[in-house]
Amino acid sequence: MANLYQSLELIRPEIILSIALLVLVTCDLIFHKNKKYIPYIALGGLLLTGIFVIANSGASGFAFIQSELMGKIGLLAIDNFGTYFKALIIITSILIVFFSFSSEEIQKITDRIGEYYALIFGMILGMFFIVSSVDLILIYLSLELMSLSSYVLAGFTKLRDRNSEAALKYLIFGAISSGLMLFGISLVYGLTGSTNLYVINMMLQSPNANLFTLAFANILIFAGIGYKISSAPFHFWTPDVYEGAPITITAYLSVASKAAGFALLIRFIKTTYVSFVDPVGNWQLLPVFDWKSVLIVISILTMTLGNFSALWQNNLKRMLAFSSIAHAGYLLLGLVVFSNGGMLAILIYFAIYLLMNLGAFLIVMLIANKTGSEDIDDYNGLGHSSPYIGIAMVIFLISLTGLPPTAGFIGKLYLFIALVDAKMITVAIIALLNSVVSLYYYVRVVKHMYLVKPEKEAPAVIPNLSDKILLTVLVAPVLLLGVYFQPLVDWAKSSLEVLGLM
Amino acid sequence: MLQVGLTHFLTLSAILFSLGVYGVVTRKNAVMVLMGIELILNSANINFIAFARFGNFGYSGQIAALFVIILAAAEAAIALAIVLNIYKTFANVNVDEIDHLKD
Amino acid sequence: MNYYDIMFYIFAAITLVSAWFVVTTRNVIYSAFFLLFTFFGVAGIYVLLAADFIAVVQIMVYVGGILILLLFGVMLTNTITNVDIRTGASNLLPASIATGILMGAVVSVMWYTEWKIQPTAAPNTTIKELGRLLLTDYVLVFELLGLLLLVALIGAASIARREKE
Amino acid sequence: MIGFPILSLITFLPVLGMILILFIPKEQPKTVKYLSLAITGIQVVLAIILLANYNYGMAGIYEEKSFQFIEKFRWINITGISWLGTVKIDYFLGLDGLSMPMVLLTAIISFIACISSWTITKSVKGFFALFLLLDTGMMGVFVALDFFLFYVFWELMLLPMYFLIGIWGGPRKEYAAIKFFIYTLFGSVFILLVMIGLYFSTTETLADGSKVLTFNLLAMMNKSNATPDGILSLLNPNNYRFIAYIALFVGFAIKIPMFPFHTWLPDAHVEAPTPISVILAGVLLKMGTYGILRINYPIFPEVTIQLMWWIGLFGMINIIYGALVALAQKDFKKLIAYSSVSHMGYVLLGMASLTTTGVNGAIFQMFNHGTITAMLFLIVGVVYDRAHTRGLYDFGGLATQLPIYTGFVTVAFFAAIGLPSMSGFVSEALVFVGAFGVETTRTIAMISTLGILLGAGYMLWTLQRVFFGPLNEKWATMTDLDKRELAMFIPLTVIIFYLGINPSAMLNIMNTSVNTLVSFVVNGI
Amino acid sequence: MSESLLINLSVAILFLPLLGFITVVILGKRFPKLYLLEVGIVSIAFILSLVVMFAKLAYFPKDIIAEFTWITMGSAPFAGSFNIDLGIKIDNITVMMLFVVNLISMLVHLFSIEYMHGDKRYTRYFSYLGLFTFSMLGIVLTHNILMMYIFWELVGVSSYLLIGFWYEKKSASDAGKKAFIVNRIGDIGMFLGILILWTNYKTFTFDAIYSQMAAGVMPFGSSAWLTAAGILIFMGAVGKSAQFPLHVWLPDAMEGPTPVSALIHAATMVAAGVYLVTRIFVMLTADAMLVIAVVGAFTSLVAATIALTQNDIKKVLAYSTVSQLGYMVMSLGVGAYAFAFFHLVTHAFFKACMFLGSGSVIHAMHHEQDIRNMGGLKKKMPITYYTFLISTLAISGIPLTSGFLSKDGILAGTLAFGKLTGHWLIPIMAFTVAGMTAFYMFRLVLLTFHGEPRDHHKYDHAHESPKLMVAPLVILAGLSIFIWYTPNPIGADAGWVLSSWIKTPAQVVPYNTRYEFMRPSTEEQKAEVHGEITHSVEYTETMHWAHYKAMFASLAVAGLGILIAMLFYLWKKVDVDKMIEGKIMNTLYRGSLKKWKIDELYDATAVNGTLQTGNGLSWFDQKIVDGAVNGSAWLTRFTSKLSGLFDTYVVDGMVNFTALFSGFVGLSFRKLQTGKVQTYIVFVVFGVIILLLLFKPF
Repeated sequence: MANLYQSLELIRPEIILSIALLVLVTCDLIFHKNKKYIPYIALGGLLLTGIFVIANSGASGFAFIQSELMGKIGLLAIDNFGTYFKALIIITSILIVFFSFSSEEIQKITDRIGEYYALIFGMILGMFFIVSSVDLILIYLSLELMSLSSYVLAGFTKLRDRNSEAALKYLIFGAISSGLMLFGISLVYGLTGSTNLYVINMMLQSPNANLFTLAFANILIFAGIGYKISSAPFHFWTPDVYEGAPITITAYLSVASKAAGFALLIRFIKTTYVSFVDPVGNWQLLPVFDWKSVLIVISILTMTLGNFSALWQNNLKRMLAFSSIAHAGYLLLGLVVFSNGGMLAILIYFAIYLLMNLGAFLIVMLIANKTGSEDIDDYNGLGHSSPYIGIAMVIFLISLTGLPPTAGFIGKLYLFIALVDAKMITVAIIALLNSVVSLYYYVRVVKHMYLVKPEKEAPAVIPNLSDKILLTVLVAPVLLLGVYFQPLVDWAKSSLEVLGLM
Repeated sequence: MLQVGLTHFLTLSAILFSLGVYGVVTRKNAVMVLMGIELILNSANINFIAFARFGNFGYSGQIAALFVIILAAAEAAIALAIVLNIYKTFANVNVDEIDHLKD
Repeated sequence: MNYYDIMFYIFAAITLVSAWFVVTTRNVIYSAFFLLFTFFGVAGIYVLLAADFIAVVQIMVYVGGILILLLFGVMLTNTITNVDIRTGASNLLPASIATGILMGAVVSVMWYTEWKIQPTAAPNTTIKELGRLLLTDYVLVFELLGLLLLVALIGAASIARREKE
Repeated sequence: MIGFPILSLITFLPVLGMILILFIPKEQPKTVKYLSLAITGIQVVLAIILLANYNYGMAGIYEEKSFQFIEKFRWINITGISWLGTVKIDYFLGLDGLSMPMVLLTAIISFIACISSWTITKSVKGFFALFLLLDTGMMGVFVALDFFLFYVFWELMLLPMYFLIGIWGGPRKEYAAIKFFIYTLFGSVFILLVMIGLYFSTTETLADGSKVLTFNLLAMMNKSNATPDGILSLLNPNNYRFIAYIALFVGFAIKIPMFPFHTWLPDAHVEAPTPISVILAGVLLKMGTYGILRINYPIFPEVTIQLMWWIGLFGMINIIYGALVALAQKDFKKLIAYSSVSHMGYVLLGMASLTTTGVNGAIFQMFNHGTITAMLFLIVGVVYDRAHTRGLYDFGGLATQLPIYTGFVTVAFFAAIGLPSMSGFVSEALVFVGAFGVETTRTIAMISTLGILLGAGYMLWTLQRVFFGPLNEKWATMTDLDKRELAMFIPLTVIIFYLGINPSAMLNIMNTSVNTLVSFVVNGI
Repeated sequence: MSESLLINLSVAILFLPLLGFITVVILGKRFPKLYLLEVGIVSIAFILSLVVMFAKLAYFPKDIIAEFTWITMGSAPFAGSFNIDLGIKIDNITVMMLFVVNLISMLVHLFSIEYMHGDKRYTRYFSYLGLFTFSMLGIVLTHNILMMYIFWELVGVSSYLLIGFWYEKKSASDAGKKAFIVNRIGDIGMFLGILILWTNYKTFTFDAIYSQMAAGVMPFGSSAWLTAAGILIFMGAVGKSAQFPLHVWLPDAMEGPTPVSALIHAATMVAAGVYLVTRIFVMLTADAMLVIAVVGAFTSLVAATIALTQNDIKKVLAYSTVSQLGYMVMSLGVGAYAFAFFHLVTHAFFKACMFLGSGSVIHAMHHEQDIRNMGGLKKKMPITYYTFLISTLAISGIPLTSGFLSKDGILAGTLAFGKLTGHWLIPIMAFTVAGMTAFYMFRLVLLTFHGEPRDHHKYDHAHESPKLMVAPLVILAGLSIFIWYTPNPIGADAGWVLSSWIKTPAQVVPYNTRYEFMRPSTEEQKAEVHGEITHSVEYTETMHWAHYKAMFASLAVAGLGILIAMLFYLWKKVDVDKMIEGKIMNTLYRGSLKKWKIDELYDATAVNGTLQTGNGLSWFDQKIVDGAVNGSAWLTRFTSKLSGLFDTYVVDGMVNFTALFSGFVGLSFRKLQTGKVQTYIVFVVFGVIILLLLFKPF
């Protein structure tokens, strides 16, 4: 039982989350007349979790060690890498709570706000486990926990047809993807006799004849992960669901669940398919499956598809959906380098992506609150009538494009540094040209906000004080990290450690 | 016919899996799509248990199957709730007619 | 051919034939009932694989829970007075091609892979061992599933509930 | 030397101004304008202080110790892990003979453009805020000595420029603005890539003796800093230096703009408001050639020598092609825009010669083109403000109606033609002297002299069409220059004549550096 | 008088007109009387130049040089340190030119006071004149070829401004533009020549270049380059001195005010080309000189043929100017350096006189320029008539005039050249031109001043011009008399101008590239110092031989020309109109009248060609170069459509195909509608399969 106690110590954030979830549900039932305080309870729970996540930084070790597996490998690997992503998820969640405060859509369903937060907590819990679990079964289950919550959340407001539609599409697409993944997991289990990534890794180190089966299983598993990070060709749900879901949830999906997906992908590949990491930081892949080529093709496909599809989108949410697909492509590039440098780039990029993407969604939300539309034509002239919103949006979009002096540039810089270091020049050029293409649709928004004359007087979207603060909280780091990014890089660098057996 | 062994079970699961995928892709009725998904999950479960049985992998396969079954129940609950919601808004549950969100 | 084999083929036939009807029949109600047979067939397979507890759970949860749920779903989403509760199919050709290739791949994978086979005697019962594992090695998953069910409950209730007008 | 960080001040002063402007209420456009004028004015003063303290004997180029007004401190310093080396970015500013003229030019042109912006009425606050941001970007490019810093400044200009063209521009402003933006970004991604490549090919020895990868431009020039396996390292036999050179060159060539990357320029110019055209032609175009001289030349000397002929050839094409196309234009501003293409060709030609005279001429031509073209665009602006048309055939006989204006026009046009006694002549002559003096570019130089003829052709034809002949009665009420406009024209005229008569005033500033640059490229020292 | 004083005076002469220009241009609008300042300044400059001339000629046999460093390049790699120096050189030619330029400039200023009276840009006009004077003096004074080029361009500008002075007239602004651009063509050649010199000698100073040449340093090591350099620099002269084929601008330049024509387009600026050739004379190889001689001769012939039939008084004078400039150039080409310069000076006076005279006539006739509308003006304007007549005699080469002296020398030179080299065509052309000159000049005089007035209205209002206009005529006519140059009316050799003022400089090019007659021929000559030998002994003898022959021959052809003119226009013995009805004569007449259609040829080829190229390239620029960009944008859009609507297009297409296929096999007629999620899933399945196929590990 000492083992269990140690394990519980390691998963304190998750425990806190679970307790907060239960408290939320209970409170929701008790105070069913007045639900004003529910969001604050949620916020409190998140902050507390956040504190424990921070407190957990530096902690490292396996939790829930299984007696079957030599008594030292467990279901969860707690390490700095996981903590980094958990921190990102918590930050996103806290911001989403604030988003929800000002979202008109969410304000309309105040009577169900308890359930709303309960589901969000379900998602967070799922993501936390995704981030640190090293057992395929647990991975699958926590993925499902996250998915089930998000299916409901996508259709949560039930205000418009598209809400329900988003939920249904998400559900069906998600179910089939996770079904494929589960089948893939079962094949891996058949090949290796285990669902634990470390054990699988050890099994794969010895000569193996069943490479085709392994490849098939890998692709099926990747279908499940790829759908979470919306990489091509598993991205088709993304635009529809993003457009249909409430904005807060869209923003949340685009950042948090993607973060979880990436953490999972990195941990899965690093733990399972890397034989060793050389002193320079390059990962030596096991010669059982050519992850590198697969990921190169997929990442190029993803970013190209995302960028080109985004070009003529008139719905801002939909455009940002395609943009998030494109960013998934860039992020995958960090992985295809298969080195610590590439991983560092992903970590940095993701933190920055969090800020700028959430910022863009926040502005879309604020504008939708006022105008009830996400159509680009309804943005005409908004830059002039609503200067603060306009400037902030420009900064976010420029950052998404990856131009200095915004943080987006730093993200791209580290990515390309990693690529050039690995001498993957062609890929780097394709990615760079992609970012030139992306400029076109990002600037198109700017154009509509500033350059196009509105047919009638553009409404002034004047954010209230709390929204202003929220915006500033997002804008300031996007600018500051653009000129002084050392803290972020230092933090990311200290989070590179993925728990290994050695 | 051969002595029934692992391959037989696996073939069964493979066909079940394919039928599940086929069902998901072709059925218009959302509930039937869900049935297809259940088939896929079942096929995976057969795999888990069969591998564990023949490969002497202990009980982890069965545990996995157990969890998947429970999960399937939860998923079915959520899915049907969403389908009901769809029915309320669209007055039908034909997946292919729910295509308002597109380019 | 021994009993074991015969039983296998019977269960396999039940499973596959009914599964075939599940995905091809046009009547939703029929489909649901064929699914029932499929679940039974799979449960039988589980028994053959010495997974008695799982088989029981399969029947209890799937037949007793999921299938009823699905039937409710069918009923609630089709007006009872509406006799025609048939449904159409879409994407027949691409679906056939895709699933055809997929099935080819899966089946060939299943056949040509050198799976690890270590013959062992079937245990008498698995309940005890499963119970032990659920509360030791897999306690975390077990608890997590509890939360998952809670969340699913909340989610399902939240979304299916009729709104106050 | 000067006791305060003058380069930082001159660079970031406009940002300060921008922040101040954001706090000025919208209802006080005058305050905004005067504040901007003051900021740019102080910039001019600072530039003059720089000039006054400038040591003419210090070369710069590749040696840190012979740069002047250096400001250097560690900006980003990420230490501690072996696998990515130390990510080290310096905040490193300095001046030498290459940058000093450009700093002067930027200060002067910004000031003049600020005066020219007085007529802006639409969201004044936004205009000047962006204008000042642009100013910082331009100044920064010319003083930065760290590639990373350089790149940040380089990109910093894009967005303000986009808005300045896009919001305050002409009828097709959106098209022009996005074209400018996409085009330049396309170029700069290549620069980015080469920058990263160079980063991996250069180490710098720190004070404690450890070697780290670096973005320091000066370190990149030193061959002994090359890493053994960097993709752009000379020590690596399979390096990509040639391709990188071309990529970098293309990145800069788009800004110049060099044929065939020039097509954004006419559109951008035609649509941009006058002050922005002035900035664009006066300063922005110079960044391309400045970048080539500052980065391509000393970092890739062996490729430079290899490609001399090609650079010269493109210079020649620019000269002649730009002039011929200018001849065909019916829009005043477009004509001036193409004349810029032609004139920047001289810069390329001079650079291609790799001689003291040629490179001196090139840099001098950069400065002169900056002042002369600024004046030309101001001229177009004056007539456009009054007539709201720029068709060359819509005018006629303005000389009678606007004699003072016509006087300045004549000066500017003849300066553009390269009339002796005006600055353009000296630089063009030096370019030709340099290019002719080298076997490689001799024929090119000879053919390029056609540009002198064609230049006279389109300029005088324009003069005739717009200003001579009977007065078009439509413009009989047009007024001559007012005091504000005189304030823009007189300083430029004075500069043009002063440098035409006493070119040494400018040439001496750059001479030492140019000599060092040329010998560094050719001899490696 | 010290050297430095001389230098200071020269510099003052140079910059005084500039001072006037700047002052008048800036303040002229406010103070209209300021033109007087300009006139005063030019007068002072003239006086100073008179002083400088006599001081130099009398007291300073050696050339005086003053220079300063304009640009220094530091110690340039490979080239060592080098500087660009500017400075002035005062030698005999310079001071004489100073005198000529300042004198004519002053006279034209005086003339213009009346002539331009009432013009709305009166002061501006004088400021331009000042600018021109400054630029012209710069050419004269410079000691290096760069500065020559600089002022070369500046005179071009002032000429441009003055030709287009009445810019409201399209023809005037056209003419100005044409003058500038045509000149630029020549300037490019000159510039290239300068580049050759600089590249090889790293200096622009004439003396420094020549001393290196004399030491045997050839451009790029070959004398061919030397020839090229000479011809290229000569191209500058071709432009400025309106030599064929760049002569077309000068007649058009008559659109400017007539005093301007007198100053710039007759006396001074156009002579700058000749002056330039005198400056580079020493570095001309035999080949280059032959080219120059041929160009000059041909120019003089073409221009003379055109002048025969022109009816505009100024046009006749313009072509006569071209013709005479051709004479001078030819003269330099044949080695008769001294006579060329001499002719430059004499021509400046009598041609200026003629132009001012024509100005006087035009003034009197209220801007009538067509000689067919004149006639009989002799009575109304006697002074104008007589001064004009004296000048005409001078240009025709009648003894006792200055023209006789200089022209005779040139003819003798061509004759000697023909004899020594066998190029007889040149003397033949030269004598033909001499005859033609006499003819057309007398035609002009007779039609203008003699006979019956043809436009009585204008004739009645005609009157002698005011004194301020007549005085310059008298002065210039006076200077067309032989006595100012030599005591001997039939031979100038003994006169002070030729014997002591103008000295032919010795060639610096290697012997083997010189004309044979410009090398030392006897042992004695060879023994002399290298730089002193200008011509061989044979040449001196041949010149002597040619002197009288040329004189008589020229008198004969001139007399013939005058006689024919009398027959045609005074005595009317021959009906000209009838004569030109003949087929051949008509063709020739029309050809001459239409200036051999050279302008039209240029317009059709060079001008139009350039403009069309420009248009074509502009189209190319918009459609192709930019089109490539837009094309890729289009492609991008296309791709985006393709991928953006991937779901609908491709997947739909697949489904439609399915529908067709289904119909084909007759399985289902059900109307297929895409359930989107399911098509997505189809795609996912295909994606999995494709990935598997792509990356299968065998």
